[in-house]
This record gives sequence, structure tokens and C-alpha cells, in this order.
Amino acid sequence: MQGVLGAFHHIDATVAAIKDAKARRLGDLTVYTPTINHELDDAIDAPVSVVRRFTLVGGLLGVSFGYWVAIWSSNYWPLVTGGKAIASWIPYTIIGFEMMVLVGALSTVAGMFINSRIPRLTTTTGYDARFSAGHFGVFIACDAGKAEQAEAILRQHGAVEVRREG
Amino acid sequence: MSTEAGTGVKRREFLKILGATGATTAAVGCSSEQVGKLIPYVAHPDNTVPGVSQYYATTCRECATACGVLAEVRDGRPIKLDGNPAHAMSRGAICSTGLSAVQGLYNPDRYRSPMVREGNTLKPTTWDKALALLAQKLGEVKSRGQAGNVVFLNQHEAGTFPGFLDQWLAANGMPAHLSVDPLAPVATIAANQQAYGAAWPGLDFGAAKLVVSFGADFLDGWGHPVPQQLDWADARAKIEGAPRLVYIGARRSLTGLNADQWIPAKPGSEMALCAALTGKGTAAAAAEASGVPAGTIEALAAAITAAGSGTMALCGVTGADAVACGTMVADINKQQGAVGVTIKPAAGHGGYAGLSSFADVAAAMQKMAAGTVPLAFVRGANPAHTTPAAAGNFAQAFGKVAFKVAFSAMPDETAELCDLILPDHHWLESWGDAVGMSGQLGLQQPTLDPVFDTRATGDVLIQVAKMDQALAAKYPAADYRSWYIGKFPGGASGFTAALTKPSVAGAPLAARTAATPVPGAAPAAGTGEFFVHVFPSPTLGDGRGANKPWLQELPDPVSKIAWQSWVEIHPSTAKKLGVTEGTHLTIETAGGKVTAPAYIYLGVRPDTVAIALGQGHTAYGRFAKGVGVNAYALLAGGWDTAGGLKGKVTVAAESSPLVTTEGSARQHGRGIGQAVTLAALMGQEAEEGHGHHAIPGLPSQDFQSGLKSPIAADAQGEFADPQGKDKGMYDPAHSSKMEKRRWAMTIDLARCTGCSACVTACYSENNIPTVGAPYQGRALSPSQWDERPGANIIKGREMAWIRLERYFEGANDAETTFSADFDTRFVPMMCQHCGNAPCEPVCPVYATYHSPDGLNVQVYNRCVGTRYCSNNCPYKVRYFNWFGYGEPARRQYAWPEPMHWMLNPDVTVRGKGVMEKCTFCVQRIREAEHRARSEGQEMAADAFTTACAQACPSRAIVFGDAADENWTVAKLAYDRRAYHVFEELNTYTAVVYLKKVNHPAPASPAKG
Amino acid sequence: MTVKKKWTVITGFLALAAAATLLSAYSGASSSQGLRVEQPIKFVHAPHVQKAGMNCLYCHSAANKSPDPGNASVATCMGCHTLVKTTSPEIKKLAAYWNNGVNAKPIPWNRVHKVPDYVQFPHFRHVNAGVTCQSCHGQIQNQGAQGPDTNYVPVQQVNSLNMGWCINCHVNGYKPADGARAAGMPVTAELEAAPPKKARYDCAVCHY
Amino acid sequence: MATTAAHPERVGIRGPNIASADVQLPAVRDYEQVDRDIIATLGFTKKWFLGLGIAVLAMLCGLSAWLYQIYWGLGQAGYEPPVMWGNYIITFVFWVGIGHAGTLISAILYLFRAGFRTSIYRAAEAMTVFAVMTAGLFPIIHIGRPWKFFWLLPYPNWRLLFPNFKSPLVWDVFAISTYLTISTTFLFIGLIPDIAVLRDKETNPTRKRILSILSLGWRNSDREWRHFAKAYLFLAAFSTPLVLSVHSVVSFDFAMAQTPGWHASIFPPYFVAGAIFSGFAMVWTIAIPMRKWFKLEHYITLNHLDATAKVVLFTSMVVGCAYLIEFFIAWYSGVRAEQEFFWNRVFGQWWWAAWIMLLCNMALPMSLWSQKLRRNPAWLFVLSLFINLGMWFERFVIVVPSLSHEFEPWQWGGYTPSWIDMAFLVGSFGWFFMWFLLFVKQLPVMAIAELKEIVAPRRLHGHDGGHH
Repeated sequence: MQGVLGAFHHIDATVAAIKDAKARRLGDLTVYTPTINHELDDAIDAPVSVVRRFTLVGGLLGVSFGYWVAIWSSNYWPLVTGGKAIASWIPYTIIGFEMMVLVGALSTVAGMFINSRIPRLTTTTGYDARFSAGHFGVFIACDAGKAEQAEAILRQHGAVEVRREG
Repeated sequence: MSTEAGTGVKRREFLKILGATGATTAAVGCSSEQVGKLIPYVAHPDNTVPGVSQYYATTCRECATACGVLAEVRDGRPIKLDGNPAHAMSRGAICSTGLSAVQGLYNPDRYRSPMVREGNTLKPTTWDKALALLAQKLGEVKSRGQAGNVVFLNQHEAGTFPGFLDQWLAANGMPAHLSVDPLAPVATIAANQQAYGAAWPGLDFGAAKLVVSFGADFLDGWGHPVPQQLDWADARAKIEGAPRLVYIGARRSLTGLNADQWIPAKPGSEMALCAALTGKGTAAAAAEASGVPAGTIEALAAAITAAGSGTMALCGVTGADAVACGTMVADINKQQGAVGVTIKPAAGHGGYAGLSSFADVAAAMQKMAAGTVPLAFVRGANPAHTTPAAAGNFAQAFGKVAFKVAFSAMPDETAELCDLILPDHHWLESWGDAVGMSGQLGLQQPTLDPVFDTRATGDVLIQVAKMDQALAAKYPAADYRSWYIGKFPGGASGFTAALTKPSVAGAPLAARTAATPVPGAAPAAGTGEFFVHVFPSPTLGDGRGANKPWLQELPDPVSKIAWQSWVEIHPSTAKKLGVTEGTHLTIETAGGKVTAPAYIYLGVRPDTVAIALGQGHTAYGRFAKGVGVNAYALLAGGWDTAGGLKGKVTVAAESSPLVTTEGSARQHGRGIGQAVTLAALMGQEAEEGHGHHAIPGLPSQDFQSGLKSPIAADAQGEFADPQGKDKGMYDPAHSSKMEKRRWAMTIDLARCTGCSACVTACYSENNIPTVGAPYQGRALSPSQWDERPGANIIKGREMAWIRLERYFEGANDAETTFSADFDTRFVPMMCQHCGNAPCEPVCPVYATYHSPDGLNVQVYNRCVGTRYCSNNCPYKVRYFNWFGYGEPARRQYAWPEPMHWMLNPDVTVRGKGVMEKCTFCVQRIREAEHRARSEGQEMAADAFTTACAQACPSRAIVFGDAADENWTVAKLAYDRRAYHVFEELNTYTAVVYLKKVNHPAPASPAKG
Repeated sequence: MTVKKKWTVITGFLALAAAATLLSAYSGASSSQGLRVEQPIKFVHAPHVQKAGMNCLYCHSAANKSPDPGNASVATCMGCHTLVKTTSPEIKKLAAYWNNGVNAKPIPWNRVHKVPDYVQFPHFRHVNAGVTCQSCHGQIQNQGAQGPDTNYVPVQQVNSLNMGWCINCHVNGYKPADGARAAGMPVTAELEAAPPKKARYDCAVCHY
Repeated sequence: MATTAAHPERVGIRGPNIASADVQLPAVRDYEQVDRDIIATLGFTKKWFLGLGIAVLAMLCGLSAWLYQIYWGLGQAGYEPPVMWGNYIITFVFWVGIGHAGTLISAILYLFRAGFRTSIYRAAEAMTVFAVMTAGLFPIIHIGRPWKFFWLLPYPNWRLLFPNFKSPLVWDVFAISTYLTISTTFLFIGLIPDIAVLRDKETNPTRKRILSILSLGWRNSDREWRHFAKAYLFLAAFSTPLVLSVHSVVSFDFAMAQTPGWHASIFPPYFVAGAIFSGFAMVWTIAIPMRKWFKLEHYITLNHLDATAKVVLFTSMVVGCAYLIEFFIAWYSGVRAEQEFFWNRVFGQWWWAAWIMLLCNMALPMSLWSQKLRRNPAWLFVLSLFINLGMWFERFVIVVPSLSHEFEPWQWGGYTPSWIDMAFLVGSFGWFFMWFLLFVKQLPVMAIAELKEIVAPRRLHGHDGGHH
């Protein structure tokens, strides 16, 4: 993927750069940060994550499977224990609950993986080891035509290094 | 029934068949892949069906009673003994000792072939060599003209063999044999002979109103346990007209615990009491001598007069002038005109005919000690174990005999001293007869071919005779059997016909007449502040039972101690001496001293210590050797002079845990063993205690007996709803018809005497492992194993599916004061097969669940061993396989070859790590269902019963289908005395107990 | 590696794992189905049943009155084989075991059909209920049709004999028509009409 | 700040505002320092190898004991019927309890925005995973036929048989395995960005390869962070009821039985409180030496310890209250079996066990009323050992005396653990510490990324803002 990558040392500089780049519609931005930071969040201003839908569906699947497997297998070979009902749904709530948590949580993780495109087996273009340490990064995906302009903006906002990718 | 019994399969094939019917050897969880062998018969024996039991009538020879028994034979080997229902004495019941006979038969320590002494060890030899040696020795003895000095010690038996033996001895110019039985109540026999002119008159408890027992333990093994117990229980079952029992003695034995009143008279004061009761002496004098309040004695006298001809006074006193005491007791009966009513000299028991007294044995010992005996024979008798040191060192005297021959089957102390062992058959392997009720003869037939390379002594004697030209002519018969049939009235055909009968009229052939035995003169009582009471163990007798793990494992009915000797001492005395349970006590008498752990018992006089005989073997096999101490050492005279000993008691520093199955001897008001006074039962006074009315709760949970009871209301859950969807096999409409049955059980505590025969029967039926043998313990460290006898039982790991709980009521401050007034509750406790079983829902794998016919089922092969079921069982009747008791490769293996031959092929042998418990003998239920179905008809009422109910000599246990009013159990469940244990837990048990009935003390001064 | 490829790989692995689990679970792991063992004597059922027209109960005499079907004793075999086929090598083996009755030895047949020892299987209940031998033992009557010498196949365990197999019949019922068909008996109309015979299937029927 | 006000509906996307809790790390200046300090903990040392060696030895002693027991049978353990459960179940409940603090800290305190969690939660979470791994072994060790354990799982089989879902033990299987799966996932998800940090710092190519596989190619991009934050939030939301449910289910093993001393409705809350109590104690046992040896005093400050001490003090009082209520109910019920049992527990046969429990769990923690002691690491460490002991005995007191003194007086008994039991106890600690020691030297014991959230980022123009 073609684009320009800029590494910043300061948070406020990064924020400024993002806002400017967005204003000029140079292309899709990717921001790199060692940790979650709200100023960046505000600047990027992305839509709400859809992971929560995975969670809901997973949880519902789980709870229904839990109840189903308990009730079905009890009726499949009816054996009376302690004079209790063959399919006693009240204790089976525990099975339902545990399955809800299990499947719900795992599908949440799956949701996160799928949405954030991991696991990825290669660290692709536009990444720099500094971004896991102290630096912030801004990658502007754009063709050679807009590259000049992009570089200029990044430098102007105080990028410690700017490089062309792809 | 075939007279050719036992010839069905050759011994060689047994082991192979064993391989085929693998149920005996294998444990749960073994794979189905292994290819076993499938061994057919060589020639199929007549009228046997592989895999189906046959029953052979024979006669039990474990004690002098000679009950008729049926041997259950499966694929050519007996696996269990039952009482013969047709027999006049056993009436289908059997005692623990009788049941354990199969463990004598299959005992791994039996002599497996003839043995001959080489240096200090006995080496196996062949019969030809052995017989040649015997013939040679006989020849030498006779040629030297010493035949007159030969001694033959035979275990006492009343039958034809003693006569045959004496004929043989006479033919060889040898003196008559000595008939040895240390357990026989010689004094009583002598007294009976004098008073009634019969060695053992019949005792009719049915006709009795008041039984006064002077130390006569007729429920502990004194006399003839099974018939006595049957009569006693039947008599007591007539609640209102039941005979009352007063027990007089220094120790409250099992009989004493079943008595309505215990009068703890000083040992040796019985004479004085009798004097008072017969008007020959004053109550004051008797009170002085016995320490019993005069009021009580007068009350007793009054009670006897009131009972009149319904009086039955029995005397079991031993020691100083015991005979005289016995005759005086008989006088009580005579005065009341009870002879002929309760005491029936005419219908007596012939079992003690020909018994020798200890004096005779002592005389033989002197001859031996003098070295004048060239040749001695011993058969079954074990004087080396039972002869008190005070009466002479038997081993030493015996050692002086030039050549000693043993016909014994077991390597007991005496046999081990011999030079030549010619092992006899076990009685289950041999032909013979025994005298039972006088005038009746019980026949005995082999139930299998000999397990080992043994020979019947009768055959051996005949073979030896044939080797001697002089004698050969006298013994034309091929063997003992043909000799016997030759003499039998009606010959072979008469014999064949007779074999099928439980017993036949007639006297033993060639019965020899011997003088009535008399006890030896009692020695000086000795000194010491304590009376020392030595009594035969109800389970081990004089020690002959000690090699049978079932009897070792069976807790003593009174002390509940197994695999151990113990000294009984009263709480108050214990407190004074600073003794706690298990503290070692040394008893020292004129005879000698023994040391054993203390058992603190309410039922002994504070000035008395009691110790049981039976343990302390130095040989006699792996199960007997080194267990406990031999109390015969304490006797100051012969084995017939146990009574009236005095001695010193010293407290040792060390102590050892008691091998007991008892947790708490008190019920803590939990209403497990409930009782009702006669008055309350008759509605004369309000019933106190824990009736079900005392229990709050929903009416639906209130106890209703019979079909409407929880017994029938079990396994319902949602299935009570007829509109419910498919209920599988729980559907009353299901083709299996399982739903219509409700297996249930009633246990009548008014009948139960606590004898524990049911426990042994259960071991025998259900392949329950014994776990107390010294080699079965656990590892105390990587290198050291716990080899104490009963180590597993000390850890509470006994496996008895049914146990007898023995609770005491009253005498709560026994530590400070001595009270003879306490009540005992015997409660047989097994799985209650609860309708709402707490054990079932907690099992994660359905290894226990409720079957449609009302059983609480345990599926061994599904069990993973979480043991949660046991934790949740209020009755604590589930038992866990801590070790591989069923796995031959493990040191804890419970059935060392060939003991596994007695395993019941219908019951799985449990492997390690699984839970087991009472199944209500489900294998018998299924077998009965199979039979009914094959015969194409409905199962008849009372068609079968469980092993415990079948054996019970008190007829206290009744089993059956509570949903079908034709079964006895369904009727009994309606009894006014019925209750469930822990009813308040809503377990809806299928076992209904009937309350014990407490009779007023016959001789309480208050009531006068 | 492209995203697409990666996902195919991952799902592939998951599918494999699932399949493996199911297979291992369903394969009657502890069944000895198809077990066949060489026997001391090459016994052939076919001639006895088809030529001689013998009934199964002639040798397995207890099958209808005992949990244990029983097996012909050596004497039973010799009852005929003192006359029949005395020259055949297999019968010579048999005769060797019999040894004219002088301390004869039993024939150490190798067990083929074996259920674990914690399973109580009463043959007679099944036989008396009309379950044909072939329903469990397969086409036993054809075993060794061409005699012991030409392409001989010893007795074989044709069914798994595992619990699921037993239960299937106890729950769904035994269909007399199918049994008759398996046994090669005439399948009459009323047999076809007969309802399947169900049986108990709670654990304590076979496990105790 | 203004943007927030402008877009109130977008508050969600900002992810957790952990830094807002007022537990600051004054001694930590910038992101690089965090990386340096934490990565510095990863170097192998002699002391570490020694510790690992001891742990492995202990583990092996437990393992050999297990093989021995499987061969001979459970009889080698100290079981003494009617006490059919003993050391194994006690130790099982003990470790499950330990396993609770981790998820409590990382999930519940996360939802409550408790700032002090940041520096301890990684270690606590690892502790949870390993503790549950240890606990999970004991039910298998404890059963009679361990090789049949899989029968408790509902897998399709030719027997057509399934487990009994009415049995508390099956609930256990589900609860424990779910808990293990979820807490492991939770730990790993939290680790991903930190592994990425290690990856980028790593020079050794093979290690770098391994780390990049483990980091799943994490790139710190805004998209990843956004979904990461949401997923983390929901995992926390799921773990919270899970933590509470797991020990409740474990308590059902007892409460569902009708055994006197077990059959009590107070058990679930009582067990959960006890679990948190013991869990925090174990966190101290681990974190206090760690902060010293790894020189992390300015990450785990006295403020952190003070905060945890308050939690311990609170849970101690909850547990103590539960003890007293048990006694009250036994007296108030009027059930004779209950009353006699409790008397026997406290003043009879088992007095010593009961009083060890009361001393360690009720009396000693009261010292935490004093702030001096709350801020005294040495005392907290010593106290943590006492609490661990006390909590093991709490489980002993629940399991053994109840079984030894039930309805049926004839079957009253005692219990003495055998050398095999002891070997298993030692082995379990060996197993636990083996895993933990391996963990602390391979992966960061503190959440680098989350620490960075607390640290103020660099700015060009002056300094302010950043924190709200």
C-alpha cells in the first residue's frame, strides 16, 4: 500500500497533524500509538467498534446450547435420581450460564481479531518499531501525486522523521 | 439330587472353568478384548446345567449342633452354604460359623498334600510314601508290643466315625481315642446328666414364661446356637406372652444384652443365689455373697414362683463346683415343675455323646511327658493351642512322643509339631454322618472333588489296614463310604434315598459308649483384686475360627472389635486406673499373664475384667497367626475350668488403637434404634421417644406404611403425572413391567439378637472383600507397610454392606457409678434404598440412580469414584474400594488362591476406586425374574429372599415386593411398630424397621 | 501469505480437530468386533447344521435354560465321531483329546464372544424370547461351509457386542421378522405383523 | 474537555479512562522509562534458576506420589471413612480461591475504574491462571479411577450415556474449565500489545520471530486499539459474574449436600468473600518480594499496597461475619445434629483446626485498621502467609469435621492425612510456582501499555491537558 509515514515525538504535534491531514482529505489515515490516548481518539474520531455484536450473538448461542445439551441428554436416557424431575431446568441454569460466558467471551475475542485484522503473519508496510515504544505515527495512504503535500504537512507539524512507503 | 455329587468335574478342570466363567476372577474395568479360554466338560455330568446352581443336602460339622445345610454348587464347586429349610434344627437359618465353612474348604493355608518331617521342616510327599511310612511305624509299634500306649486325639464328633475309629484302634490293639472339644460346656453336661438323666435336654423357649440364665450364653454359642436362637426369637415375637429373660453373671454377654434384666452377681456366688431361690438359703446370705440387693433376689424368687412351670433356669457356670451349681439350678426347674414343660429331657440333643473330659487328655499328656508313648495321632483337635500352661506344657509332652501323625487339614499348632501329616478332607468333601437331635442322624455327602491332594481319614485307615495281612481281612470294603453303606440300614438304596432327606431317624452305627465327662477339679482361684472372666468368643470359639477371614473380620457382637484381643473393663474402674480405650492392660493370674488393649464396657462388674478366647495363634495360617493373645494362658487348670479366676491387673505405658467398627456407642437421641415399652404398645401408657408424630413436616411426608408409604411413592419426580410424555421404563405401561414392583425390607428389632449372621451371609453372597488381614494394610512410608492386623479397619475402611450397630441407652454416668440397668439396641444397617436418595443426584456420571422397581442401584463399571454419594448418605452405608482388593496382582487381594473359587459368579468383583453398597441382592431378584419368565408365569409371593434374610436365625429380616400385598413384607410394613430411620430427612426409605419391645425387668424390687 | 489463504488454513485446522474428536468418540474403541481366533481344532458349523441338520441346542444345550449356553463335551462329540469321518485329520485331533476316555482332556477352545465380566448376559432370556442365534452371532450356520481345508474361516465376532449395540435392541425392540430373516427361516405374515419386542434398559438389568 | 462535550455519544470509543483514578506513579517520567524498567525484569538470574529448581523438585515429588497412588489405589492417602473427602478437595478449593483475586483485580476493579489495579493486575492474572491450573488437577487426583475422568464431560459416545447435569460436580467441571479458558484468554489479550513491545525491542532473530507470532502481528494502529478496548471491556464484563459464579458453584459441592455443616445457604457469598480474601493474600505473597527483587517500588507503591490492604480488611470482616452466622444458624435451627456438629467443630475433636482458622482469618487481619501496618510491606507479607494458612484450614474445617460427625453416630470418625497427601500438597505449590517463575522471566509482569496510559505523554507546547 502506498503512502507517507511520519513519526512524532509529541502528542500535541501528532494530534495537530492528524486534524490537518483529515481536513485536507489526503487519504485514509492510520495512527500508531504505544497506548490508548484520548486526545488521539478525539482527533481520529472513528465510529464505534462492532465487537459488541459478536458478544451478544455469542452469548445467546452459548446459553441456548447450555440448556439444550442438558435437557436433551437427560431426556435421551431417562434415569431418575433422588426423585427429581428428569429434566430439572433450574440446576441447568448453571450450565446455561457457564456456556453463555464461555461462548460469549470467545466470540468477543473472535470479533476483535476479525475487526482488527489479526492475527497478521507479517507486519506490513507503514509500521515502525518506535511506535510500540515512545513515538506516535501517522500514515497517510495516498498516491505519489499527493505524497509531496502529505510529507509537507507532517514535517510542518514537527514529525521527527518522514518516509515514503511502498 | 445326585448321590454322585462332586464327581461332576475333575479338580483339574476347575481352574480352567474358572478361566471360562471369568466373573470370579476379573475386576471391573477390564477390557472385553482379552480372549479367555472356553473349557467344556470332558463328559457332561448328569443333571447339571452350566451356570445354574444346584443344592446338595449335607450336615454342618462346624460345631456339635450338626445343623442340616444346603451347599449351593455352581459348575462343580460350592460357593455358599444355606440352612436346610426342611431340617428340624436349622429350619433354613445358618450362623456365621457355618457360613464360613467354605473358607475352611478353600483356605489357602490348608495342607495341599501329605507332608513328612525332614529335620525341622515339613516337606511334601506322596500318599504312597506317606502310607508306607505310617504302616511301617505301626508295624514297629505293634511288634514292640507298645500298641497299648498309642494315643489318638480326635476332634469331638458324635457320629459313626468315632465308632469306626475305635474299631480300627481296637483291631490294632490300641486304646480308644480321646474325643476333644474345649468348647463343650462339660460342667453343664455333667449336671444335666445328674439332674435330668440327659446330657442335653431340649429347651422349649416357646413354653417358657421366665428364663433365668446363670451365665448360660445360649445366644453366644453355648449349646446349639441356631435352633436355640430360632426358638428364642419366635418366642419373643409373641410380644405379650413372650418369655422374659434374667441374666445372672459378672459380664453382660450377647445373651445378657438381650435380657430384660441383668443381675451382676459376683462370680462364684451363683450357689448362694440358687440356695436363696430354692429356699435352701436366705436372701440376705445370698445378697451378702453376691453383692446383689436382697430385694432383687426376693423379687426374682417371686417372679420364678409366678412363672411356675413356665420357668426355665439354665446354668453355664464353669469352675469351682460348677456341677453342683448346675444341679441346684436344675432344682429350681424341678421345684416349679418345669421339667417336661420348658426342659425336655426326652427330646434332647445327642451332640455331646462320647465327649472326653480334660482329665483324660491330661492323663495322656502325662504318659507322653513320661516318654512312654511311641506313637500319637491327632485329628482336628488342637490341644497345643487350647491347653493352659498351668495344666501342663502340651507341646513339650507331645514332643517326647517318638512318632506323631496328624490327620488335620490345617497347619495348626499341634499338626505343626507332628512328623507325618496325612491331611483329611474338609467335611464338604467327605462322606459321613453326625448326631443331631437325639435319635436323628444327619448324613453328609461330598459337594465337590477334593480341592487339594487330601484323603479322608476313614479311607486312609482302611488302606493302612489293608497293608497289614492280619487286618486286611477285617476291612474288605474299598473305602470308608462303601464300608458305611455296607452297614447302613437298607444298604445302598436306603442310603441313596436317605441322602436327599435333611436327617434320618436312627443312632450312629457302632456308636461307642463313654462315661459322661466330668470337669477337672477347679484349682485355687488365685489371688488379686480382680475377678478374671475368660469366655469363648462367639465368632472364633476356642480359636478354631481364627483362620477364616470372615470370622476375623466380623466384629464381636458385644465389643464390636475384630482382628484383635481386648480386655473389657468397666468405665468407673478405667477412670480409677487412668485407663483409656486401647491402653494396654496386663492380666496376671495363677495360670499366667496376657497383655491386651483395654475396651471400656458398661457390661462388666467394676471388680471384673473380661477377655475372650480365640486369638493368639502361633500357627494356623496367614489369617490367624500373630493376631491377638491366647487367653487360655490365664486358666489355672484345664480348659474346662475357666470360671472363678482372680488376678492382678497392671496398666502398661503403651497403648494401641482398637480395631473397632464402632463410632459412638450412643444414639444421641437420633432415633436410629427405636424401642417401645410393652405397656405403651399395649396402649396402657403414652408412647415416649421418637415416634414419627414427633417429627414436624408436611403430612405428605408423614410416615404411612405399606403401599401408600414412601416405599411405593419413590422414583416419582415428574412421572407422577399420567399426562407426562414418554417416561421410558418408568412408565407403568412399559412392557418391562418394572414400574409395578417396589422391593422393600422390614427388620424386626424385637427379634434381632445382634448375632451378626446376616453380615457373614452378605460377605458370602456378594463377594465382599475382607480387608483386615495383616498383609492388606497401606504404606506408612515409601518403604514400610502397616502390618497391624485390622489396619484398614482402624482407618474405618471395613466393607460390610450390612453392619450391626449396637447402641446403649441409659447408664449415662457409668464413669462414676456402676449401673446394671441399661438397654441395648441392635440395629442391622444397610442401604435403605431411599425413594429420594441423597446419593443419586450428586453422582456426576449416573453411577447410582433409582431403578423403576424401587432399587437404589450402584453401577460399578460406571463409577469413577468421586465418593460424593457417600458424603451425602445420612446412613453411611456406602463403601469404597480403597485398594485393589479384587486384583490378584495387588498385595491387598482378598481371595488368595484357591479362595476365589467361592466367589459368586453372579456378582461382579469390584475393582479399586469404585463405590459399592447393599444391592438388595439384585442378582437374586433378576434370577427370580428369569425363572418366573422361563416358566412363563408371574413371580409367586415370597418366591425368594436376600442372603441376610435367608440366613437370619432370628427371622428378623423380611424382604419382598411392598407393592404386592401377597408378600409378607407388604403386610409387615403396616405393623404398629413400623418406622423409618431419619424419616425427617424425607429420604423415603424402602427399609422399614419395627421398634424393639422393652419388657419390664422381671425382678425389680419396686414392682416386687 | 494473503488474508484469504490464512483463513482457509485456520478453518481447515479447526474442521480437522472436530472431525477427529467425533470419530474417536464414535469408534467403538473397546469393541472387539471382527475378532477371529485360530482354534485348537478347525471346527466347522456348516456341515453339522446344514448336512447333519443338528439343532444349535444339541451342543449348546444350556442356551435355553441357563445364562451360560454351554458347549459340547468331548464325549458328546465322540458320540458321533467314533463312526463319522474318523479318518479326517481334525477328527484325529479330537480323538486324541478323548483318548478313548482314559483321562481324557477337554478341548481348550478359544473364546470368541466375550462380554466384560461386569455384564450379566442371560442367554436363556434371549433365546426363550425368540431371538434367533443369528441376530447376534451372524451367519454362524454357514461357518466353514467348504470344510476345514478349503478357505477355512474360524468363528468370528460379527457384532460389536458393545453397550450401544445391546441398548439399541432393548430400546427400539427386537423385530421377529428380521430375526427370522437372518436365520433363514420362513418369514410369515404374522411375523411381519408382530410388534418389536422391547426390553428393560436401566443399568441394573445387566450390571450388578 | 471540549471535544468530549461536542460529541457526548462518542465517549464510548475512548476506551477505559484508567488514568483518572488517583493512583499516580510520580517516579515514572516517560514511556521509554516504562519499557526500560519492565524489560529489565526479564533477565535470568542465579536466584531465579535456584527457585525454579526447587519448584520443579517439589512438582516431581507430587507427580511421583500420583503415579504411586494410581498403582496402589486411593487407600494410600489418609482417607478415613466416613471422611471420604480430604486433603485433595481441601487443596482444590484452596487453589480455586487463590485463583479469584486475579480476575477480580483485572475485571471487577477495571469496571470500577480502580486505578491501583494497573501495576498489579498482570501478576495477579498470571497467578489466577496458574492457580486454576493447579486446582483443576485435584478433582482428577481425588477420584478413584482418574483414567475415567472424561466421563464427566458431555461428549458423544457409543454408550449413549451423558453426565448427570444435576450433579454439582458436573457444574464444577463446567465452571472451572470455563473460568480457566476465560482467564487465560483475558491474560493473553492483555499481553498482546506488550509482546509487541518486546518484539520490537528484540534483536535475536529467532526470539523475534516467536514474539511476532505471539503478538499476532500487533501494530499499535488506531483500528487495533479501538477494537481491543471494546473487546477488553466486554471480557471484563463477562469475567465479573464469572468470578462470582465459579466459587459459588464450588461452594455448591458442599451446600447442595445435606451433611450438617455443609447444607447452608450462606455458602456462596461466604466462599466468594473467602476467595477474594485469600487471593489478595497470595497477591501480596507474590507481589511484595517481586517489587523488591525487580526494583519496582515506584510502580507498586505503598499507595497500591494500602489500597489492597483495605480490600483484605473488608473481606476478612465479611468472612468472619459468615463464620459467626453459621454458628448462630446452627443454634437457631434447633436441629440437634447441626448443634452437636458445630460444638464438635469448635470445642470438640477439631478445636485446633477451627481456632487456627479463626485466628488467621478473623483476628490477625484486624491489624490492618492501623495505617502504619497497611503501609508496611514486611508486615503485609507475613500477614499474607498467615492468611494463606488460615484459608487452607478454613477449607479443612469445612470438609473434614462435617464428614466426621454426621447423622449416623455409629459412623463417626476422624482423619489424619498420610505422607502421600503431604506430597501432593507440596507438589501443588511446586507446580504453581514453576509456572509462575517461568512466566515472570519470559513476559512482562506489568502491563506496559496500560502503565503508559498513566504516564503523561510528551508535549511540544508547555504542559497541561492530557489528564482530565
